[in-house]
Amino acid sequence: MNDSMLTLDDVHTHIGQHHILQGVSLSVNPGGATILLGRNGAGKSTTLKTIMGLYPASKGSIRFKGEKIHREKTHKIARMGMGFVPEDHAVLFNLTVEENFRLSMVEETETTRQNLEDVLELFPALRKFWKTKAGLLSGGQKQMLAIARVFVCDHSLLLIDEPSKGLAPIVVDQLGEALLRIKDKTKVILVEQNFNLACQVGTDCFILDDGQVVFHGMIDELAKDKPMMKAYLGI
Amino acid sequence: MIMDSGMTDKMAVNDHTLSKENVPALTSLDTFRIGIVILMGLVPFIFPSFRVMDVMAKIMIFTLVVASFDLLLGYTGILSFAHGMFFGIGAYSVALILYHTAAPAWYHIIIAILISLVVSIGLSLVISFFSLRVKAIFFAMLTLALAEFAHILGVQWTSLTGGEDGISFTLPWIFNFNHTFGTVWHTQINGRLVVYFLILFSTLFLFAGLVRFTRSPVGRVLQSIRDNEQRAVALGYQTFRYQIYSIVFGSSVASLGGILFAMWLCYVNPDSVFHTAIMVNILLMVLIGGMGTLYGSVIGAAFLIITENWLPQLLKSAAELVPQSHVIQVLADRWQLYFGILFVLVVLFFPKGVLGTIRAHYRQRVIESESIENQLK
Amino acid sequence: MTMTPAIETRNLSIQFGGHVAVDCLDIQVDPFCLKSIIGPNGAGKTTLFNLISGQYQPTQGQVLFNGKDITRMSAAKRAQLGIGRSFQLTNIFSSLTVLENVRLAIQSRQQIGMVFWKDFSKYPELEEAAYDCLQQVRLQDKTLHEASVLTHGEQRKLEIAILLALDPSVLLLDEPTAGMSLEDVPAILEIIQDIKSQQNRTILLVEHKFDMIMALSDSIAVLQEGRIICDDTPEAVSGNPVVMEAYLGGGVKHE
Amino acid sequence: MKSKANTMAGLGLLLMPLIWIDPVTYLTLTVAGLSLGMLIFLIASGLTLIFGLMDVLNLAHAAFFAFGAYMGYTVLYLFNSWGWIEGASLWGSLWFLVVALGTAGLVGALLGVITERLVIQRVYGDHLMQLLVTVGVSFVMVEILKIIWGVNDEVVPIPLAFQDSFIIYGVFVEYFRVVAILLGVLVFAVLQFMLKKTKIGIIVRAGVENREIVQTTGYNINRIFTMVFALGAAFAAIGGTMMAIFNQAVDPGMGDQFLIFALIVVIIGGMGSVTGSFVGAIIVGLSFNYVAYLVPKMALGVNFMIMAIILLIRPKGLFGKE
Repeated sequence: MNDSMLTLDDVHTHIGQHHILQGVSLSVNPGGATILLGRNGAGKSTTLKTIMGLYPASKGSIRFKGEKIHREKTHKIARMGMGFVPEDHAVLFNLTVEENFRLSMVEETETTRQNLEDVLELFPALRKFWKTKAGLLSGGQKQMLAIARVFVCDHSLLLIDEPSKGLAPIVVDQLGEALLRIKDKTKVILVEQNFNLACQVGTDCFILDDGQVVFHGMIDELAKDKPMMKAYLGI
Repeated sequence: MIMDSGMTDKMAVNDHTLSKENVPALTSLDTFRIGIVILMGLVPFIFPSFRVMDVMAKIMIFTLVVASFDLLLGYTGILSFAHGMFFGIGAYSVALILYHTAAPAWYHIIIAILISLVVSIGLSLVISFFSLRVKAIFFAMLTLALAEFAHILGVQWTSLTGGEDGISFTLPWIFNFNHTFGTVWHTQINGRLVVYFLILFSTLFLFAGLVRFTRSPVGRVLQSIRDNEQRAVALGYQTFRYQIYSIVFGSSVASLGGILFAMWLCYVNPDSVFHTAIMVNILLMVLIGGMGTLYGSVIGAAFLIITENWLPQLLKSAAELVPQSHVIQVLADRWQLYFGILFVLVVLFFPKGVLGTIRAHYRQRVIESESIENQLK
Repeated sequence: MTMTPAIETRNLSIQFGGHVAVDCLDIQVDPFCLKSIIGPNGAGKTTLFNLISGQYQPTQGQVLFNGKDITRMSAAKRAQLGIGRSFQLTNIFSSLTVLENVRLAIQSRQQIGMVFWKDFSKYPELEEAAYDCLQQVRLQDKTLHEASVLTHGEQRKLEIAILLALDPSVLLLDEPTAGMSLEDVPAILEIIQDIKSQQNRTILLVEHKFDMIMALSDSIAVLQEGRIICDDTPEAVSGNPVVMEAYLGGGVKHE
Repeated sequence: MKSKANTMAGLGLLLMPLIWIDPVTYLTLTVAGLSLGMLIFLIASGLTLIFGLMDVLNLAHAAFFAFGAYMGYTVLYLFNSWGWIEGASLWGSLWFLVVALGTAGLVGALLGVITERLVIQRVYGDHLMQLLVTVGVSFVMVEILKIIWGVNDEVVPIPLAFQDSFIIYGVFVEYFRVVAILLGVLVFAVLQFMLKKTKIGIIVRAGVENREIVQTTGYNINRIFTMVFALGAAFAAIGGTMMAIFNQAVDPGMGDQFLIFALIVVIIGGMGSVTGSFVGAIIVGLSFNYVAYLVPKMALGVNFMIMAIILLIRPKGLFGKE
């Protein structure tokens, strides 16, 4: 498939002595949100980090917009238009909210400034803490900032790792809305344990198990496939 | 048995009743330790050369100083560059008292010990209060500045310290090197030999004290503070107090080591006891032996002091093999360069040191055998 | 009859910069009860815990423990009095063995932390007690492992074992199931249930899993923007529309 | 209100030596003290920069300083051997100084790049390892320095024009002191600009905390870290050359001797604060000169006392945060 935005072909990743990804192949098309599902330790986060170049792929190839990126440095991949939100409140605790945003604007232009206004519209709480160190924010506010800061730049692909973790239901709803809005503009790959949220924003989905893709299909199809859900997701 | 928490824990867990009743038998490692001590005692009788005795005495003294430093660095996680300064304080207090008294007697040594202890305890308390509460890195900086200051003071306060020329003095009483008591085994028993045995027994006693300290409940708390201070506080430990304990105790032992050092050489000068190079040597010894092992200090001290005595000559004779090369000559002269490079390499690639690496390996095996046991169950 | 609350705060406030994280908060926790605290992120739940356990000093107000004012007491002193807490992000001695982690807690409780002349192996009873605590959280097979090699779920269990070892009369549990995979959650639930059924400890719990809170709690306090907007029985709270709006955002989703 | 009171107290302390010293001598000492302070600031600035941004306490700083001093010495020695130094005019001398400083700065930066790539890069985030490894690096560098230049003191040839002075209101002011003060202020301004007006400060502080985020945002954090470290090393080397000219001599142990000043300055000013170092350096420079005039033996001791007093009042230093 030449029109696919991102293609992983038989990707293997080792962390230390552990063979985490054991031949992941998947490809995603532009538009919409793709969800990665699977048990703890199935290799979802590792997949995202391997795409981003944070872990070297020991075998296989990754193509992004037709270019091979599995040997590229992380910052180069990022500059190609890929954004990443790691799990666990990935903000810079010692920087203020403002500095967190400034950091994410690699180039400060009219567009990024406009984007920032839009994002603050979406997460008004962040404006309130503009000069506060991010470390002093509550867990949920940190998570909001972590996601908001990547929205500032115009990425063509966003990788988001478990954004709903540790968030109160009302905040998860807010997050879902934000994701719905962003996915019109930007392709999103989302790792998510919260199946409700996944269904709400997702179009298609992959299930990973033991470092391999075991299912690919539309998310509403999966929701009907009870045995599959039971076997791989424990729901 | 290696002083290894893993092993003791295992006994306690699997065998509560047994470990209580069992009188611990001598293991091979205990025998090894006793053997080393006996060997150290016999050295003067086996090797008549002063050179060997000198190396042995220095190894013992530095073992003590390095072990006391390990208490701070390895067990408490505090890097104090003033440790060498405390060593110097001990050395200078005995030297100054014996030098400035007209007719020194045995009790002058006791006075020197008391003075150095008072100064060390006072000073280490002051340093702790000033800097412990802020940040570990701050502590390192402050102690470094203080150590430099002590060195400058030693050089510039000539009326007291004799400046860079240093002080030589004679020991009183049975420690006087001219004292002889007769011959045993073709070896003359003289004052120097008495000092040698004083060093041996003091080192043994103080080292045992350090071991006991680290194995006591306090020692255990220190390790927990090093690992995660916030958690230790949440458990109800007043961490500040524990750190002060450790610093005061470690510094005092270092100053006692300084006293032994001065008594062995009967000479001190600022460069030999206050210079940063001493501190770098102590650091290297701790690292080579293994931080947080205590016994590693023996390995580190022995390695460095033996090399220091032997490397310069080796390099010189190697340089002579390549005639007329100025560069090689100079490279051979600067033998300390190789210590420095070794130092960096050890920190980067061998941070656990000799004993630390052995123990980690050993612990891994214990865990593996345990998990096999669990699987069999 | 009125009981002295195990934990009480009066008019408690704290500010960070210009932001009031906890705002004139009064809460009472009856002895031997389990009270849950819920509320949206940023409502001040963790901050409240930090104020009770002594990590933070309030800008105004009081914290009382069994009727005694402990507002100016250090965190270490409060732990010795019997207020034990777990942390939102796992907080253990990662380079020490599992057993040693718990043993240190028991040593603190027995006040022999200042002994430096006796070998620690002279206290086998400490290790036995530690072993018992580990058994309670079902970690007895991992005693010799370095805590850092445990899985996330096991580390949370170890954290609870450490807490039990302190034998506190008040337990502050800050999201004990945070970051846990779904299959590990029931085990933690069971452990908390165990502790509760012994009827000798007061428990304060912060948690997001609504089902779990409903099942465990004697009462629930709802926090919003540093204030308590409701403090009642689980049934009353789940029937309160204001709470549901603030916390669950309208439609209640039971998973 | 409080800061006003502090300023007044500071001014009062500044003028206090006038009780014992006559005004003209006082002014002379003040100018000398300011220039010494600026020299010390040059040494401390690199240390502060590397610590404040990268959270690395670089104890090899003294070695960069000493290397810089020897590089400056070498350049001036060469110029002198070609006979350029002796009769040089003030402007000519300035050019020689610029060349010497430039060479020292370049060599310092190069050494910084090498050290960062080979050693420091492996120990980010671990304070203890950083302290240990930089002590080792310092030791190695001083030994290499001894191999290249020998172990003895060397005399630095100084352009005569620098020793000339002009007189204002009866106060003798040497040209070199003016140069030192201007250079110190310039470095201070450059640092302030870099930290306040560019994003480098944010990026590096962020990188210290979480490399992954900074990389995935699109910055080449490794290169930026190397550059900042090299800049700190270059400042140290420039400070070294200035100090070599000021003392008219170099010796292999000079790094350690001046490190103590830099440490005191950083502790007084607050760790990681450039403004703090600037103020701290002025305090140290002035007090050192006043006291050296009144009670020569007490000069260094007084700096220690000032440090102790400031630590008692403000444990984090004058401008320290958290």
